[in-house]
Amino acid sequence: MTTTSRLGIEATDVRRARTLASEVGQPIVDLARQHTTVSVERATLRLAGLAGADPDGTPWVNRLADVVRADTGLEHGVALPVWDAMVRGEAEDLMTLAQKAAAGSVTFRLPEGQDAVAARAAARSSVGAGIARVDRQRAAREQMIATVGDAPRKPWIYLIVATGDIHEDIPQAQAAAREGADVIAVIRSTGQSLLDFVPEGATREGFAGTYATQENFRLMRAALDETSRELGRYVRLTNYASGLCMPEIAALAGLERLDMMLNDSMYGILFRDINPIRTFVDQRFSRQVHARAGIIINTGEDNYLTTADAVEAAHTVTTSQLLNEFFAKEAGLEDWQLGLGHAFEIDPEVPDSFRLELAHAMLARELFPDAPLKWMPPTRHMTGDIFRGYLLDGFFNLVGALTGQGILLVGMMTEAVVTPWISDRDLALQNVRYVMNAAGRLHEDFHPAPDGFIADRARHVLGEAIGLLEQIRDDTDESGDPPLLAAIADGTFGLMKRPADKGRGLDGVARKAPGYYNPATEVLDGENLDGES
Amino acid sequence: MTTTSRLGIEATDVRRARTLASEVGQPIVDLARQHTTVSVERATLRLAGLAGADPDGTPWVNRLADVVRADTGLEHGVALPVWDAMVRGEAEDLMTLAQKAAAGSVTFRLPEGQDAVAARAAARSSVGAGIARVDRQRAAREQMIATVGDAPRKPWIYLIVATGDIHEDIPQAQAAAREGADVIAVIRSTGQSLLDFVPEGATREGFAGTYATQENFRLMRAALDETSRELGRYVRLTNYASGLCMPEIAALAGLERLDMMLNDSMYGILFRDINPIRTFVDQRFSRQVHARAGIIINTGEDNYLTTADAVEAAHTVTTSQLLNEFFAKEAGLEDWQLGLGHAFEIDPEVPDSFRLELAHAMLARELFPDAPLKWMPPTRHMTGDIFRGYLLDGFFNLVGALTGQGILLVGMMTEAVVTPWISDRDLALQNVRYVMNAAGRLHEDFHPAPDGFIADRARHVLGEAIGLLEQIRDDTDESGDPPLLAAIADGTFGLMKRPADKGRGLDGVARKAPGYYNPATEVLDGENLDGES
Amino acid sequence: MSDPTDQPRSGSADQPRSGQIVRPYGDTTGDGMVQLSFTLPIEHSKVAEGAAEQLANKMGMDPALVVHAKPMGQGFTFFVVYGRVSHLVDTSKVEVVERDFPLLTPKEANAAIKQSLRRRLVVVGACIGTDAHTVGIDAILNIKGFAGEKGLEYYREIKVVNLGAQVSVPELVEAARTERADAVLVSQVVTQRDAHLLNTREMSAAFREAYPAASRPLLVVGGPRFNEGMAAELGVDRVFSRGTTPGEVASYLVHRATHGRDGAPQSTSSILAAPKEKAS
Amino acid sequence: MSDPTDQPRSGSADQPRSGQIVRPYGDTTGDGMVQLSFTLPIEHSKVAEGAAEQLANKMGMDPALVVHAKPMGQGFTFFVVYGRVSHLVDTSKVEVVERDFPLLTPKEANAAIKQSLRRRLVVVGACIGTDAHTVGIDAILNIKGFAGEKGLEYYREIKVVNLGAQVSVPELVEAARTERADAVLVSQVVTQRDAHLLNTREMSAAFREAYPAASRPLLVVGGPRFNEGMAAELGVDRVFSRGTTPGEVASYLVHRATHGRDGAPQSTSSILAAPKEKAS
Ligand code: B12
Ligand code: B12
Ligand SMILES: Cc1ncc(COP(=O)(O)O)c(C=O)c1O
Ligand SMILES: Cc1ncc(COP(=O)(O)O)c(C=O)c1O
Repeated sequence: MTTTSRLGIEATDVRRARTLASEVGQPIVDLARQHTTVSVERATLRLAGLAGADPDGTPWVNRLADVVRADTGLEHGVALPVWDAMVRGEAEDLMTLAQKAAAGSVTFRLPEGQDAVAARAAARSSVGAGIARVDRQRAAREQMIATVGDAPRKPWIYLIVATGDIHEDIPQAQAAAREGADVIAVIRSTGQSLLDFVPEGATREGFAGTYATQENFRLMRAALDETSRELGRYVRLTNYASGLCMPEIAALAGLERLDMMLNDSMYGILFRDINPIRTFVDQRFSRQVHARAGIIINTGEDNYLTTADAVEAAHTVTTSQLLNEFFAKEAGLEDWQLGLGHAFEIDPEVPDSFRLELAHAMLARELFPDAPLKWMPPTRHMTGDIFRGYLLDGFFNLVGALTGQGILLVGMMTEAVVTPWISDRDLALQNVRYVMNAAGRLHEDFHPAPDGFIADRARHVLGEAIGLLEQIRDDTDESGDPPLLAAIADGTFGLMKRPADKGRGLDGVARKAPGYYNPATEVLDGENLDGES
Repeated sequence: MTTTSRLGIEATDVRRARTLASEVGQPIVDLARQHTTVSVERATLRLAGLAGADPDGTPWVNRLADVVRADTGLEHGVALPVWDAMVRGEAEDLMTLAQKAAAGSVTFRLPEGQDAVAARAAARSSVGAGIARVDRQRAAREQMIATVGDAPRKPWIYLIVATGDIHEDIPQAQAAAREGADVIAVIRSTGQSLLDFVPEGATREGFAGTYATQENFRLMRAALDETSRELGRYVRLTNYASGLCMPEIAALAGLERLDMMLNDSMYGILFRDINPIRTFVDQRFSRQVHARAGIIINTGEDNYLTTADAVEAAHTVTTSQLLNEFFAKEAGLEDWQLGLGHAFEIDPEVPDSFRLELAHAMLARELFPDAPLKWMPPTRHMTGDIFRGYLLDGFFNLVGALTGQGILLVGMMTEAVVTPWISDRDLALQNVRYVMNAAGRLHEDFHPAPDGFIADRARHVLGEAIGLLEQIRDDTDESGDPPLLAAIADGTFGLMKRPADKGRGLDGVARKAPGYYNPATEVLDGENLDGES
Repeated sequence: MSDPTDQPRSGSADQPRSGQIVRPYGDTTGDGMVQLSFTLPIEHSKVAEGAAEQLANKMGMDPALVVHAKPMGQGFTFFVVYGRVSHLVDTSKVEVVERDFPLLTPKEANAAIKQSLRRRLVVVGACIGTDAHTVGIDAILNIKGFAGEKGLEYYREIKVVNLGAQVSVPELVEAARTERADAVLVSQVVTQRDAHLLNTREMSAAFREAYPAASRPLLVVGGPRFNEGMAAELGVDRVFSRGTTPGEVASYLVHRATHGRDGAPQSTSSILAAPKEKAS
Repeated sequence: MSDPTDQPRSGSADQPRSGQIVRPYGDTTGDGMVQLSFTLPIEHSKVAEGAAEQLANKMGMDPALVVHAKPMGQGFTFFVVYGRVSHLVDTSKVEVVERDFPLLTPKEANAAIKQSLRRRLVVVGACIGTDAHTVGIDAILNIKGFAGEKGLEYYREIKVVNLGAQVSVPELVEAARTERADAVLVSQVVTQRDAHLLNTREMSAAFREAYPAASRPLLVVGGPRFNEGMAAELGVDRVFSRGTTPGEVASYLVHRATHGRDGAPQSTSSILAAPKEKAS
């Protein structure tokens, strides 16, 4: 053995796994660069400052983008037609332009020559202002952390609020922060991920969650800024850059200084039946925004284990983490921004379940030593027995303490019953605090034998992950899609078959035309963009 | 280091601690051999088969012993006067003799010469029959374990019942056994330890516990025999050989085939203000009976920690374990019979409390590798927060799993609220089962660094225990009592001052006269008895 | 959760059963002891503890012991209360939907369908509304099944069309029509703000609208938080709650397929309710 | 648990307080949600679950969701129920024994005793009956104290006689006489079968019997499961419950020593109630 691995893992195996992930991922990146989507275009308009909605609640970015698409198609991007109209003086601002477009009183064209140069410059400056705001928010975050202080220790304690009403969410989030939460996640209403627009304004009804809107983001961040100052530590805010509007929500998160975003490379495909190409395109854009905004992403590997068996499917988590890492790095994210997900979801009746959990968690820790892993609590095997649930959460917290997790999603004893009550959160935090205080340094005393059960299991799972990546790399389909697309279509992940030409949101995807222009990707892609423009 | 200690403990330190314990204990043993007590004498009568009580509920053994004492004093023992009367034909059986004695129609004398020889022979045969029954019960236990099977694994799961009513206790005990208990303890009513007699018959009221009576023992053992057969594993029964009637209860336990008994060398002195000499004399006799009966004793070190701080006073637990071991071995008990007590009682707010608990439990495990340690759950820091309590109990169970405890007293989430409900027991067992199943073999992966926090702490506690034993050995008082008595009088243990000439039950102690005779001690002392007879 | 014997239980919802009068049991027969916890939106104080006791008293706990009071955040206190209730529980007054059809093996179910329908029974399943929890409906429909029982796809004589998650009501009605569904199986797991009830009512209304009463497919909903007694109220034929097994659902469908809506045996090979393909 | 300011609270037990009407809070204002658990002495079945729901309904929970049902041993089932109650809690109706005397530092207490009694105040303490839980009374009496406050032994002007555990009532009365106790402090921790109430009543009756009303020492009981409103019912002067600190007890004793039983300031250096040594 040539490594200092506590699990006896060979460095060559780790390298091999990463190489496979990049072999599998690169064709997808290439594909993503060749396409755009309605949501990428709308996100660009949002960065340029277009907000608000018509009286029916349809956002102006949707109204405007729809008209542009109808007039000129999507394949060139909306930027050239839109700023061409602006340069032509069709409206003094984007909002007016959108209103006129909606009213049918403006027609768009694809500018050429000097017109195109002028439109491009106008677009660049307009969108640049938005990106500058994202940059200022990033600086403001760093500034605020420097002034009021940061979370005092790892793991960060992550708590959710989910009342459906932003005005109930706010006091609950503030209370949770006062009780010790380092990160507040506002859960979204069911169904938002399938909406092809981002709702507007402060919202007071949602099912099992609150709509993600720019105004809700702003209100919550302002409230948490206040609480951060009160507590002398910066309390982070999380939401979901996921679903059909992933790029727009990422842009809004950057503009409103959210700090972390749920953002997975395959979740939408597998769990929301969103078209694979749509997802990969949207995902790359949203990750570029996150990279720029200094936002930490949280990936969704835990979701695999809510439907698949957590022992049998352990290696699918590892595989997905490796892919998520590849896509994230390609999009410019750094290690500290990779909240790679995994979860404590083994059936508690399985013998040695706790040791298996430890093995899986230690494997993730060794593979991604610099990533702030996101450790998800038991959900699937939680029942109405709240006492048993409280105990399981304690052992989940113990694995967290033993394996140096970065982000600890706090488990709720009422997981199988209701969205969390205020008392559930309080009890859950007390659970975390007890475990961290009493056993937080137990890892010093904990050294699994290199040929023991735990190390064996970790090596075994890594081996299976390598096998799966090989299988994916070698997958093919008739239309010659990238192997990962073929594999997804085959049902390689979670037994769900998701062909590349099916799924929601496909009609929002366009293959870029040669003249495609997007001032946001131009900036975000940085030096790499020459190929496209 | 010359040992294979996981805690880096020197074998010389362990030897030193044991030598000190025997230096401190031997003078107490000598003292105990020089004295008898009313309860030792009554226990002898019980072994000879005298049972039952007068219409007021005073047991015949008490009535008889009192009259004998009034007539001849206690210092010769009751055997010679009693069986002299029998030989003289005062009654055809002991019960009749006791009734006549109570009625004042028989006078006792101390037989001499041939009369004494005859009385002694009669006594020996009569008490011998009782001891033979104890032997048969021991054989019956072994037989039954061989036939129906034993508890399938360690630790044995120990559950209490405490309704106050033997007829409610029985179904609850059977239910607990079916749910997984390996040992059932019937808690005694408060106050029984201060009664200088053993109540009679099946009892249906007690406060927070059920009276220990021969009939209750019999009923419960019969019920558990039935359940043992039903379950295919022998379910053990426990009670308390403690308080003023320790020897008698031990005898009844032997006669009725109880399997384990709470029996501590100093508990009565410190926690019930029972006279020290009374306690040490009663204790030696009761332990000899337990040794003969194959009963496992459980010592009460956990009690120290319900009043003293579990970190500061950790070494008093170790000291008491060493003394209990010495006294137990001297009385003939073997290692497998030593359920030495310790407890998870550190304030959960103390940083690293779990690691400290582990250190203490591992120390006990190393010092007494062949004893089935009795591991007691948190009680003192339990509150009305039943959720937190359930979690603490889970971490208590984890220490139990990590340190190979022999007897696991199951913690109840309602510890601070009520004596356990049926559901508390069920939930508590579920907690144990989860921890044992999920993490029962975690100790394989757990190796505290020899110079780390846990090993340091264990060595430190052992050092303090050695210091305390030295201090005791060097203690003196004016009347030249054995140093341990002087130390107890000083308040060395639990800050309670218990002088040798104070405390309850002192009037039931007598220094043996030269002609003292007791057929039970004769047998139980075996070859060592020449000095006394 | 269900009776292991394969005969229908006597005593369905509305028939009186010979009952028992019981009280909660703490550690002695009849002691009536229960445990309660809740939060009150007031700062912790003696008055708050008194308020907690008052609530417990109103719930019938007397004495009620507030054994734990924990201030939470600002203006909230969490309580744990133990105490005795004097309410009696009369099991003869309990209304439950007992299984009123025999449990069949897949073989028996197939045979029954074959014999009475003379074609495969068509089942369309979905999670409707914004609900994306498919594990429950998949447990019933997919071959893999649940609790050791194979799902409906495993039954040779049942054709399963599983539409998956987040299906809108119009889509569902459309699919039911296209497939000529005999039964529509809908799952609802999210219950916040009574989403499951609202969605179910919307669904049953749409089917009543789209179909003549006699030819409407059987409507079945399921999910962990449904009350099985609510079928009529929700406008569906049957409600299944947590722990349902595929065998129970198959047996129910077969029973209804072979006995019609009124429970009387079907005389012909008609579909469940009334003939859609042929005259009865 | 008690007000940190050193002035008596307005509004003692019987005065109405301006109140608040509140409901339990799960995750939204006014949702009325509570959690309940209990065991019923019946085998697990659907009927048993219905019976559990019935009990919850009788307690005012509606809807009541039985979220967990676990068979235990033979003939018992454990339930966890969640649901909404519509009961309102009116804090103005809450009766609590608020502290109606100022909290004193040991220094102030000593000065007050010295000034008004002109001798040391004599306190006799014990656990009576078969109760051997001395930690509570020791927390009040021993120098070491509780929650950072020194116990009564620390007060120069208080003489403490702590009789310890399992003291019989006659012994206690005898000791109170011998020591000329101004106050008798009794602890009761074991509450099974209401042992604490029975023992306290026995004790107060014995003191009433043994002393003329005017010269009886002040009777104080304490323990974690007492209801502080029960003093009159138990025949004692004051009841202290969980979390009591020595300073509260000392302050109470001094207040009564300097204000007499009726609460009016004592004019002379008499003992608590009426003169025992000198005429008032
Ligand atoms: C797995 C899971 C998920 C997975 C779902 C994956 C999938 N493909 O289904 C993922 C991670 C995607 C997920 C997401 C969310 N979830 Co979720 N999830 C769960 C979890 C952990 C388990 C549910 C489950 O699979 N149970 C196992 C199945 C077999 O049981 P079942 O559904 O009860 O089904 C049985 C019976 O009810 C019956 N049955 C069910 N349906 C039908 C239908 C018919 C016709 C019949 C006959 C019978 C039947 O038969 C089945 C077998 O016995 C529960 C918590 C828990 N432990 O229960 C939360 C839970 C259901 N989720 C919840 C929430 C709020 C969400 C989110 C909305 C959170 C958010 N805002 O992001 C999201 C969004 C999902 C959405 N849009 O609906 C809440 C619901 C709260 C409530 N009561 O309203 C729960 C209770 C967690 C919580 N406490 O907050 N979740
Ligand atoms: C420590 C302890 C013991 C120790 C006691 C050592 C000792 N010297 O006191 C030992 C191990 C000996 C013991 C034994 C038993 N115990 Co115990 N014990 C406890 C335990 C763990 C803690 C109690 C404690 O010390 N609390 C800390 C003190 C500071 O709190 P406190 O007593 O409430 O006192 C405060 C206030 O109430 C108030 N106060 C109390 N008294 C007074 C008096 C006055 C005048 C005033 C002003 C105020 C006041 O001020 C104090 C400071 O705030 C509790 C469980 C728990 N976690 O509560 C069980 C508990 C009290 N014990 C219990 C039982 C049943 C027993 C036994 C009877 C079991 C048995 N049958 O063997 C035995 C026998 C004891 C006997 N004869 O009484 C039960 C009582 C159940 C009930 N409600 O009836 C409990 C609740 C455990 C349980 N769930 O079963 N126990
Ligand atoms: C990456 C990701 N996106 C989104 C969600 C939430 O679901 P929805 O898509 O309904 O918002 C999750 C749930 O955990 C997730 O992991
Ligand atoms: C050795 C011993 N005896 C007796 C008891 C029980 O108390 P009591 O003396 O009141 O029976 C205990 C309590 O744990 C104990 O450890």
